[in-house]
Amino acid sequence: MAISVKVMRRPEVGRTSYMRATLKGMSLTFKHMVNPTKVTLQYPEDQPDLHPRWRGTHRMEVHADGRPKCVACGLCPTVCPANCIRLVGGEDDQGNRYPIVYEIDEFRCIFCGMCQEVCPVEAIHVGRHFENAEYSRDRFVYDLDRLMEQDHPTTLLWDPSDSRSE
Amino acid sequence: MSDAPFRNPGWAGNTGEFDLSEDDVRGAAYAGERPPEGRHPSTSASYPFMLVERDPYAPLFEGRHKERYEKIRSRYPTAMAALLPALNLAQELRGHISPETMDEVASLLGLSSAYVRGVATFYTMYNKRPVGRFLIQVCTNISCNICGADEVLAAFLEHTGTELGDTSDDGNFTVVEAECLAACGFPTCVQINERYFEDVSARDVPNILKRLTDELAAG
Amino acid sequence: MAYPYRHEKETRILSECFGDPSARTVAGWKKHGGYQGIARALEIGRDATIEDVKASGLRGRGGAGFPTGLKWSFMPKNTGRPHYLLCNADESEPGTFKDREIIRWTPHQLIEGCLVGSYAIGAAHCYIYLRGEFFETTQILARALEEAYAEGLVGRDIMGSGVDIDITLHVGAGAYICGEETGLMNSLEGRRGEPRIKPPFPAAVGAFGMPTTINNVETLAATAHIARHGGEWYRQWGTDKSPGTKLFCVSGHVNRPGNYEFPLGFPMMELIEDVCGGMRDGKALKAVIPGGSSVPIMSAEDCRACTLCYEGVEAAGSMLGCASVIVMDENTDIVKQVRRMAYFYTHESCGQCTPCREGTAWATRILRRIEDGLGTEDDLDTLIQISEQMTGTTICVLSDSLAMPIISSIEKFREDYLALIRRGERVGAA
Amino acid sequence: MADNGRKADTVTLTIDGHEVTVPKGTSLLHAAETLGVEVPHYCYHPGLSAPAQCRICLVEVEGAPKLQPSCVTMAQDGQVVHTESAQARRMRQGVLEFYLVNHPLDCPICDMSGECKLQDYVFNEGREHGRGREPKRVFGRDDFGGDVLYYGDRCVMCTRCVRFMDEVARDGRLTVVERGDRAVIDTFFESGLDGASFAGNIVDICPVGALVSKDFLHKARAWDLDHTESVCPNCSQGCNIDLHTRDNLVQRLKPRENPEVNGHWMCDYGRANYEWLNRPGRLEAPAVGRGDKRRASDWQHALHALFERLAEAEGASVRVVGSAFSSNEALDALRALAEQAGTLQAGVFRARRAEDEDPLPGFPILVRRRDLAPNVDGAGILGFTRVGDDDGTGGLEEAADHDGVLIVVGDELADQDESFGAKAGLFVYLGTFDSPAARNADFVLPLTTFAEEEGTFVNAQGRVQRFRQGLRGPGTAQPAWLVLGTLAAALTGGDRPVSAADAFASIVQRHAAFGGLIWEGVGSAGAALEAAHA
Repeated sequence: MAISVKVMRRPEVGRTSYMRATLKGMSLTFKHMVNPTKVTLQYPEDQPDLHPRWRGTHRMEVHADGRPKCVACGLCPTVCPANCIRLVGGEDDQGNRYPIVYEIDEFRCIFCGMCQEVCPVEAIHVGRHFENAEYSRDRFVYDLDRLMEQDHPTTLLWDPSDSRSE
Repeated sequence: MSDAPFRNPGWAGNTGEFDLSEDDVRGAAYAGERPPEGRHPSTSASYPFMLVERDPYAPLFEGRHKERYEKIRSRYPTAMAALLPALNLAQELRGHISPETMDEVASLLGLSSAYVRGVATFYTMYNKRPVGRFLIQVCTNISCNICGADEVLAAFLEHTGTELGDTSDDGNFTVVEAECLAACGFPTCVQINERYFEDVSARDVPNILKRLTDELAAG
Repeated sequence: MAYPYRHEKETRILSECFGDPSARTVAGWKKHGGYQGIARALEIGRDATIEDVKASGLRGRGGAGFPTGLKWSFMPKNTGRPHYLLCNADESEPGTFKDREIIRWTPHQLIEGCLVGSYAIGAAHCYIYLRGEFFETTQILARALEEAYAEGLVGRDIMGSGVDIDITLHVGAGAYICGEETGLMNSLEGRRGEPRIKPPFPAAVGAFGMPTTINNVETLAATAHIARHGGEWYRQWGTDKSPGTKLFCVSGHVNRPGNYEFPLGFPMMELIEDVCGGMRDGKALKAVIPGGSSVPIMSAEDCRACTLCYEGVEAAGSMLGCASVIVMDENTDIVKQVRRMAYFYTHESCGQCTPCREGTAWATRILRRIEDGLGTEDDLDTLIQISEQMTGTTICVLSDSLAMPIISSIEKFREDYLALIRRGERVGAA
Repeated sequence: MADNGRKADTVTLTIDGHEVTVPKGTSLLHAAETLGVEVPHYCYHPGLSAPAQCRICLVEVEGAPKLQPSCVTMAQDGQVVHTESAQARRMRQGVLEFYLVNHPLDCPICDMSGECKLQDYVFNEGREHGRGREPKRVFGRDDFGGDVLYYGDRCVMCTRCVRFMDEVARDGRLTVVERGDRAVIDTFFESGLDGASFAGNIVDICPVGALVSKDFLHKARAWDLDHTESVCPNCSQGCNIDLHTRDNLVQRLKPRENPEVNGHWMCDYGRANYEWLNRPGRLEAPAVGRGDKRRASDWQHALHALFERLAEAEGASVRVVGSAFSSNEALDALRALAEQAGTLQAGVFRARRAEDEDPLPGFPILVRRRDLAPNVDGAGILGFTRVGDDDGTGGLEEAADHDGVLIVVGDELADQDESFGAKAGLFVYLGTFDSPAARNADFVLPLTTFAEEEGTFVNAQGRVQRFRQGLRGPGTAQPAWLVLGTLAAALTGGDRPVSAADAFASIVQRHAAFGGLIWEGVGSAGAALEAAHA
């Protein structure tokens, strides 16, 4: 087989010159000097505007009488790819199934939102919230009470029929 | 049909056109009174009566009733087959089939109590709870219904002052809805205890109730 | 004219003594030729009796119309096991009231029929399964039976022939489904009256596990006459496919409801207009259910040319069933009546098969909703589909029995449904 | 069997386009099963009569006017059956829709979720959306007593439970009450199922979550459980079971079909006794030294030291105490080691005996035996003598005072005191739990339980049955056959067993009763011993 050599044509000077890019960059700089617009968010004084599909800290929905909506079906620990949900089911004296233990390890969580998607009773949600810094690791394991206390807005799930959330 | 103020209610063909008496139609010469116990085993032992006065704690299958039961039993190859007649007999004596009755019948026939319960609840004629002295079953099925059975039922409820299925305060009447009683040509058909009242219309209801209470008073 | 209503066009074979209390005794019945049928049967033998019944072309009067002689011939011979004849007197099909009349006017007619049937199939024991509600009827039959026993007509060595036939009355306790033959057998055995899966058929494994034949009251009563006069005699009435006479139970909006006996093939309109004295209060005919509540409803139009025989009613799009003609006038609320029937079937479903247990209840609830004015047009499609899902999928035909009136009523009276759904108007609810 | 040229009694039919030959009297449902076609069914259960009332197994048979219930329609020559025809599918979809008219959609809180037949069938071929707009009827739940809870709303009225109690347990305590859509399963009012010894099976055969086990209620979800083929360790019947495990704990025992041993059933006694497998506080590492001198060790050092002590003791008199909870492999390895180490005086074991047997009347092969341990018969065949009382105590006086080599395997010595084995020249204790009576042991070695290892038991019918490993052993606990086999091999200079199969092969070699058996041949259904054949 014959060896073929591909000959590359050198681009013309107009394309290789750095002058154009330099001027473009400088023009932006000067534009901001003349007309400064704010790009830095002054967090925490200013709070970011989170997208409706932002997936952050979990929260557990509660019934009007304060019981968790969770029925301990076990689907979220099953579906959880990070295996960060621990659930022990039980039954109260009215015969309602409820979680005796419900813990989410927010450190392990990858915030995929599948727990919310799989929940048959819309009890567990990921939330539009991200500020969950703590001083110790074990504080990142949220128990049931703490999940129920969360009051941030919940995430809007992606709807295939409305893929742009409009 | 006559508009006579008192229309003797309660038997088919009572339209004034016939020369048959109520007894002729009902076969009262045959069926009017309870035959003495222990006639031929094939017959008199096995069909139930609905007595007006019943004792929910009456002894079952003792004395002549034991004889009746034994005659019934002798007509069937298996003890189980005597279950329905035995329950009929128990209901005749006690008025309804209580759990205790089921238990007694079960041990008599060598069946499990649960089985007897399953069978007894399958059939609608076994009263699972006490009923009034007169159990009024109003047929509201199609043939009667198109001829106004709903009004008859409503009239019975109104005149006895009860709710459907409940017993009146004096313990006399329980009104229930019944399925077709096979007297479709004489609507509305009402069965009161064992007796059929046919061609009943809503305005006959007070008469019927009066007749029943009169019978009760007469003993 | 005496009660019950009679009509000069009638051919009275079974109903000859209706209204005549004297025929309730053995002596009275013998005056009308009673007990000659069984006497002749005993004389000519079993096989010849079955042949006679076969020749007569008698079809079961309980609803299905199966040839009786053929049914009898299915019974195995010389098995050494007891055979049973069951007489189905658990008459509970809405619209039907012929068996009760037969028994209470002519109890010996039935007893004789039972003797003929038992003798023909080699049964030493016949059970008459009576409806629990039939108190008077049972007593009349019981007295007649006692008398027949006393006269040696039933029991050991009947009429000196050496044949033993016992007859026992078995009183039911209120369950429509016990009118189904296998349900009846279960009930007789002291079980819940749930129909059994076939095969095995009753002729092989029936009551108490023994070969069994089940016949309707009217069928057995007719065999008493056939045994007396022979098969060909019976064929002088009726049509080729539906020989003989039949009791037609007419109920509903006619002037003279009752049991009328006619040869099969009698025109329906003549029955309604002439025999039954026409529609009550001169109203117009709206619909007829020709065979008890389990058959398709016929519109007034369907009735015009309909003749009352098995094939004639079938041609008109329905079934003769047990010839219980329920006549409805223009003021009838079809939706309500279908709902009432649906409720009946829900109430009487034994609960074994899923399509029947759930389907009947569901259909009732949908019909109830439509009746309450909360229905939609989709509900009609749903009802038809439910009905189709209930047809032919269960052990017995109880769910089919509901499916037929639902489907036919929606087909023929769709306007009534739509008026209720669209405008909340109850057609016919005057 | 001699083939005298007579054709076998079979029929050939076509199901879904595939020809299949089955014995005469096979139902269409079974015939389809042999082809791998599952016809949905609820009321039909192979261990019970078939009432053909669920109506979901209807299939189309060419020539038949209606769809036929495949559970009771017998296969006939030349039949052409369609289980997937449009008509059959439409009808099944219809029946499933009927089931859902009143069935609560409470799968999230239903214990059966994940192994529910209704869920499966509806998922496979149910309608996408229900059409029912009417409120569902509500029955609530009913405590049947025993271990059984009944949720009436979920019931599909297949009556398997009623038929099981009638036909198999012959204890007619369950019945269908009422009729039509009001029908529910119930006992005789308040009498319940208390005292019934096989009632737990109705939970197994319930195709939906209508009958659930109180013991298992809310404990785990079906899809979380691992299933391991095993043998019930609670009596010498050796019912074939599945160990259902999760998080390295046994969650429940379920019977596994074996027509030769337990059919489809198991007793409530066996079913309920599994907590001992989850008991905490196990021995996790070997320890060496008597009494106060005991020190933790590791296997290498402990076995090395033990080997040296055994080699020293050559010719000494040896007494061994085995256990009826040990596998055949362990017991035989124990005996082999004892014979190598010196003169075996006696091999004994103890086991509890119940006062009576408890047979299952409708399946009399299955009996809750008197011996409440799985391998009493195996221990006997392998040369161990039963000692002690019926409550599993006593009988160890000779062993307690033995002055030679004393090896205890698997017996917890619960009734023995601290003086046990004080006079022994060498006392080796292999077990799952430490015991006060093991104070004088020179070696305390941790063992796995049967659920944590592989092996075989011999049941009361003389049947060798294999169990498999369902749990991880604690710490460094090892199977007894491995420990004992390694020591024996070291003493003889032979090959040490590396698997239970090796240990089993050595049993077959050493015991005529096991003649002809191979490990693979024992399979999941077990194999009868030679002696049992004779």
